[in-house]
Amino acid sequence: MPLILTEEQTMLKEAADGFLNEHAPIAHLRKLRDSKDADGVSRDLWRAFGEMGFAGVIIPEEHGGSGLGAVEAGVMAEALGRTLTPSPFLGSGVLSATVLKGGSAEQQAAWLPRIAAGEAIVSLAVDEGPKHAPSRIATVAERSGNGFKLNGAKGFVLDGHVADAVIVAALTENGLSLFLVDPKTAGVAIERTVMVDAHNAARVTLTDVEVDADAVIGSVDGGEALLEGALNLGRACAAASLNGAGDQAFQTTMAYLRTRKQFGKLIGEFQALQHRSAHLFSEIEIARAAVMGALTALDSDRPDAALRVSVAKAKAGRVAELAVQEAVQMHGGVGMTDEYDVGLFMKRVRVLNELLGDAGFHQERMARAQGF
Amino acid sequence: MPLILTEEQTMLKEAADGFLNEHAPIAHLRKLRDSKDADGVSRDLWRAFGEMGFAGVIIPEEHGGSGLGAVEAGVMAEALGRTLTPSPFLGSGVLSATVLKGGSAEQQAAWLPRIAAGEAIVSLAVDEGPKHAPSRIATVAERSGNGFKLNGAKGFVLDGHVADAVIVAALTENGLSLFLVDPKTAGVAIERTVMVDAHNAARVTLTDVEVDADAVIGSVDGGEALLEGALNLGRACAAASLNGAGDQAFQTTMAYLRTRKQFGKLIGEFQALQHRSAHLFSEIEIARAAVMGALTALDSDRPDAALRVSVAKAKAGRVAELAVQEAVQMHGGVGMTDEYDVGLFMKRVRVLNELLGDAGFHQERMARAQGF
Amino acid sequence: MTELETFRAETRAWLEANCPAECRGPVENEEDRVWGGRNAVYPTPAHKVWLDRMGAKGWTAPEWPTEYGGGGLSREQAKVLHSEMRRIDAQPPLASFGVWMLGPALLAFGTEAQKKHFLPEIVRGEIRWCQGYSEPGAGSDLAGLQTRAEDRGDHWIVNGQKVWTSYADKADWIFCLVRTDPDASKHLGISFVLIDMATKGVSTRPITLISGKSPFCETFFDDVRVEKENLVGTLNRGWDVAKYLLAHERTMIGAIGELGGGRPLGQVATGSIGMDDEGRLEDGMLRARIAEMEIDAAAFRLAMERAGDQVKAGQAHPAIASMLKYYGSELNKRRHELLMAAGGSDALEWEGERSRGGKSARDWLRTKANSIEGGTSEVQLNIIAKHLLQLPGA
Amino acid sequence: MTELETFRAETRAWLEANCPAECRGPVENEEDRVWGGRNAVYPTPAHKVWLDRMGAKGWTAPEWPTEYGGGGLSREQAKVLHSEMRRIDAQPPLASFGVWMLGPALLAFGTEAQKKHFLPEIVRGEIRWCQGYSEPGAGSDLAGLQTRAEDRGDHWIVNGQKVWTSYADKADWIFCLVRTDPDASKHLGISFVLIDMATKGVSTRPITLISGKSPFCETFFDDVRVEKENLVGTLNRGWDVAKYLLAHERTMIGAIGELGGGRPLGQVATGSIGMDDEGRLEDGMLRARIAEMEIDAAAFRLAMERAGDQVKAGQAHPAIASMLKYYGSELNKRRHELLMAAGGSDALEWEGERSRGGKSARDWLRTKANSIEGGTSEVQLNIIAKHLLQLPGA
Repeated sequence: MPLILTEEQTMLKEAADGFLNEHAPIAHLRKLRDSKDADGVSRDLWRAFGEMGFAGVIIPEEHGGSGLGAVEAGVMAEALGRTLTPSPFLGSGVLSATVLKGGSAEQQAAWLPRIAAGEAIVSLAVDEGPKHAPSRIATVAERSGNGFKLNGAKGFVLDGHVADAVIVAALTENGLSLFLVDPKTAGVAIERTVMVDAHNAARVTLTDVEVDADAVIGSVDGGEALLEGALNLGRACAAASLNGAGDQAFQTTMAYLRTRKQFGKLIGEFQALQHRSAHLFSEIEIARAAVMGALTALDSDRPDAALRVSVAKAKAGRVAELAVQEAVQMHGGVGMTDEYDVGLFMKRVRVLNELLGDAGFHQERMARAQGF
Repeated sequence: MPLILTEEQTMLKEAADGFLNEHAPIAHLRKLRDSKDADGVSRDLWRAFGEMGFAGVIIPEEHGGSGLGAVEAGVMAEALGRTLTPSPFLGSGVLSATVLKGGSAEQQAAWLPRIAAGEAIVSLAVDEGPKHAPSRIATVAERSGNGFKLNGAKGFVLDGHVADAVIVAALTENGLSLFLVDPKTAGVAIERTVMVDAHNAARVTLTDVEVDADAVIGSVDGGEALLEGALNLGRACAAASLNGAGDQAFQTTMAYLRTRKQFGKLIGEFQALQHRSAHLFSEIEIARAAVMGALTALDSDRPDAALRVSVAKAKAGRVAELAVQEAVQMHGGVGMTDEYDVGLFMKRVRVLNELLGDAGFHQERMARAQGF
Repeated sequence: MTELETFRAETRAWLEANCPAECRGPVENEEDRVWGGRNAVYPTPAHKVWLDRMGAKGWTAPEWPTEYGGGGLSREQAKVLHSEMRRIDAQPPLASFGVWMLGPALLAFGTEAQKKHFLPEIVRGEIRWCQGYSEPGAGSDLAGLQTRAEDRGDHWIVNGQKVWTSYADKADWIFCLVRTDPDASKHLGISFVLIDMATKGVSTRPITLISGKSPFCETFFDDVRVEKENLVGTLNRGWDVAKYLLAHERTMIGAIGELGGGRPLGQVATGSIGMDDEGRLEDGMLRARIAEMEIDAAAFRLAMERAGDQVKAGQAHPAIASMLKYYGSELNKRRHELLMAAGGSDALEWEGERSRGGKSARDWLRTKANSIEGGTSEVQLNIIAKHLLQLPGA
Repeated sequence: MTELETFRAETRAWLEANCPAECRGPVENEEDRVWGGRNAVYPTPAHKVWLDRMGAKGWTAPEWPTEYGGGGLSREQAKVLHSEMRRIDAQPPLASFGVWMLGPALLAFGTEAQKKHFLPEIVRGEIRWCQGYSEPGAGSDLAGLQTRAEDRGDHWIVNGQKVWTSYADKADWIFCLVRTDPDASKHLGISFVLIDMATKGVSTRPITLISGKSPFCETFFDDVRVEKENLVGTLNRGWDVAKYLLAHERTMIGAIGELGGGRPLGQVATGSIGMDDEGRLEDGMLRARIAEMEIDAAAFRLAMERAGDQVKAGQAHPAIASMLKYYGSELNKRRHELLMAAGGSDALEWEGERSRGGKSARDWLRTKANSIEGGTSEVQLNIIAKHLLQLPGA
């Protein structure tokens, strides 16, 4: 599979960029943030996403989605990275939708069409400590009656405070299982955590939460592979968002360098800044290739897909970090003001970096995979 | 203790620089190298070092030395780094002399005056694998008759092939012990290893080597502290040499930038090179402070002396590495030729970096010391 | 007993007797600092007592001459005073740009009248100052200054805008640079003047930073009348005064890397992430980055110490301050990047008690200004290339 | 069977029948490459047979026209040939600057007579070429070229010196840039000429690199007569020809990062340093650095692949080659720094069998030239800033 977009994918990209620039540019994020919107996300926009076919990009056509693949999901994620738009896309449209595609016919029919339509928000609750660590889940689901009783605490749950359902990863007798939990169930406590990037996450506490046996997605004890598949697509999409945010911050900075004068010169004339910019450009190009490498590998089920995902997430993360640092520094004082957008990119990149494993997490996977 | 040289120390520095520039400039190294000198080191120069009081800088006056401290040893090591002079100073004058200062009166009387006079070369054999790892010594000394029988293999033994005596670190029943071994003893095999920097090291193999009980320096099983003390002074001096070599490569490069023209401009006018140079200058200044911090800490027996030594060796190593890389790159093609000196600095810095623990080794010590 | 020992004994006794209990121990919050001024705010009434007592002795500016309200102490006596204050953990009675910045400049460049008028008020904390150098469109480049002072005989009429004026919304007076000769080029034609913030036509607007609320403001001058007696130094040579102050400010900010302080980063990380069986941070990749940073941080602290030793020995090159500013700023930014990694998703919270109002994230974002304020890292590198490396055209 | 399938079958059969056993399997040493030329050296007699057979078919330059001795294959057929050669592990019959560099330039700029004369000899490996661009004092800056060709009617007299002429001591002819108009400035006034190395007045001297012996030479021209028929392209427009070749060379060297090859670095390190109980490299600090580098290396390989896809799709910006050259060179240098750290003191040996003649150290030092030859990293960054970022004055 070539590492460039097909014509159809390019059209999707243009549609997504066009839609977001018109309906949810950075001003949209600022408005939600500054009005202290309780949800932190616009349900109208999410429904519009459904109408455009964006919300269900990876959901099969029979469930009302577009039936497309990882590359198309990455295209959407990159576009969302450019405009910094808060959206349930990554949490519901990618992570939870992927998990649900491994669920029963009833589960799929109940949720996938509503996600595709932008009507439902479904959150995936995995992490428990401050660092992404799906191999160290401590939340427990004990057999209880003809169902299960869940106990544990989850954090960094995307859109958890506005979720219509929460998928909880918990330990069962001989492995990991995934449970579809109604947030209104007794024993579920959800607290929104206002994040530095003004995007949405929550902490979810489960105290003796009773669920029926049919709340299990996939098989009991068999949730790990399903979860890992969803996480890998989510990581690749987070990497695409990092590329989008990093590149947008870079483009903004290049425009500034071409027009801003200091010491009687355009600052873009200073060779030290030229070389730093050229280096950063190179890094961004490399990161872009890494993300395309991961997305195409997922679409073609390559055996090295998981490794490529780690390459993409680690590389895109470090590069976007450099991009936003250079953006603020090259803008100088105004880059430090809330009024300018570059700081918002810095904040978003920080959150995306932490999400689903930071560069260190993925370097660790690389080292293990290469046997050292 | 202030982190700058006293007047006396400045005089020593000027004497050392003056002597080396006159009697052992880089041409001296080239001559030994290109003539494929079997020793790879000049015994005449070593004797001259003795006459100047350089060889015995840390050896007590009652044994014919100058009775000075770590700072003065560092001054010498830095000077040797600037001129890239092959010399038994680090191996004999610092490492072995420090070990021997913990030996019996007879051992001290037998060896210290000869080292101070530049007459004897005594090597310290510690490492066995390709990385510095004094905690993983496998060479064994078994009790045998009224002495010991040594078996093992050592590498990276400074001046081992021209040594009049070799101090061998070996495991005894309950700890580490240090043995003074005559290289002519049966079972000792020494092979010179020609190194990339044309300085001197050897591999030493010990097969059933019999030594008397009085070959032990310090107490049986009690060698570790003595060895660690010697290694720490050696590391600080290696760091000083790294500073000398790195700074000399930097100065050479700055002179080149001020005079060499390309694209119709002095290359020093290019701002990208100016900023890289200014950054490197800052790093060199920081490394210099780190080395002075280590040397003064050793002289005043500060409890954090070992940690400061690690800071110095790690920092000076990384900085010198950057300095020689920039030196070759900024010189362009001519920097790649054997004819120019910058390549010799790159080679020497590589060896000094590996010697007595590279930056990674010392970062590890830092992490352990800070409990993480 | 030497004279200095006598001084120490007397100082110790006086501090014991006069420093209220409320004014001992660390200053917990930025808001608990006492800045003085017309609208002074004190965390407790005791803090006002403490300021008044110290101000009366001139010990808020211990080395200034007594004739201008200062303490008249020698360098050695001032050190004794500080060490004795540290001994009982006494809080600084006054935080003041007047003491730190303007005062030294007035002592060097001011008229006798200016010194007599302003310095005693500064010492007693009765007047609070802010600084007006930067302008929109002229960040590190003061030569591009646009704020104009039009000559009207005995006074000027000032028009223009300043930015990054810390605490301008709370200050009583501003010391600032204005263009007095519009035809002169570059650094010439600029003068250093003092302006009462209560003058008609002066207004301020606070700046929100990416890290949240900030002490910084924009300050606007709209036909503001300034008496000529408020010129400091020579007309059109304000640059000399400003340089004097800037050198001072750069060294202050350079120390940031050292002050970063708090718990060692490795311990923050193990607390948050956990350790393996051998007592190593569970995240090996982060561990390596922290260890590398800590090596640099330890080396930088030694470099700060060494620079101090060089100053004492009269061996310091003034541009070394630029090197320390550059290195300290970059180091502190790196440190906070690693702190964010160590804190993980907990450190990403922006509000609420658990995160103490998003302290980790706000501190992290705030450090990004280290390499911009007080001369950008790029300006420092230019200075090093020119003054320490003598590179051509630098 | 399609036409291409038929071609594949025939090619397979021909290769099976004609590629000697000695010429299958990897080329172990640089010295075992066949460069051809008047004084050709072959590792085995079979290698001469292999070259002659391939040369006769024109398959040493498969896509060149048959009228100039080439194979006359289409792009698709040439791919088939390469894949079939790979299938049986056939060694390249010929290594040749004539095929890689001069040939394409002659096809684009040469006269019919030049093509007829030189190309068939190149295809058959009868003539070995070297390249003379760089001069002392004009490394990346070809505009500063000093070698002068004086017009003497039907010929020129050339005087000057070239440097970094690879294998000049072994080459039969040199293609090089000479100044034909001393008054023209910059890139004008330079011509591209072909010179027989056997001409009186041509001499060479090998250059020793920091890594040891090298194929590079200095080449001296002392009143060397060059016939005018040996001018390639337009007089005084040699720069156009050179640019055409340089673009080619840059892409070649950019691939170095990818070709670095050999065992994965992590495995070299565990082999040399050992593993802990959990199968991790014993040296955690080095482990982190290697993992970070391997992430970059994997991403870079994908970027190379992506650039190829862009070329195929007609979406490639020519300056992307500069980006790949820059990144690949720096990556390869970093890789070898880590290889040295992984090898420890063993990798520091310079002679002797154990270290295979100091292979690790020499390879490491040799990589330092990656970012200098074929346009320095600084030149690549300038190109990116100008052509891809449109920064002012770049």
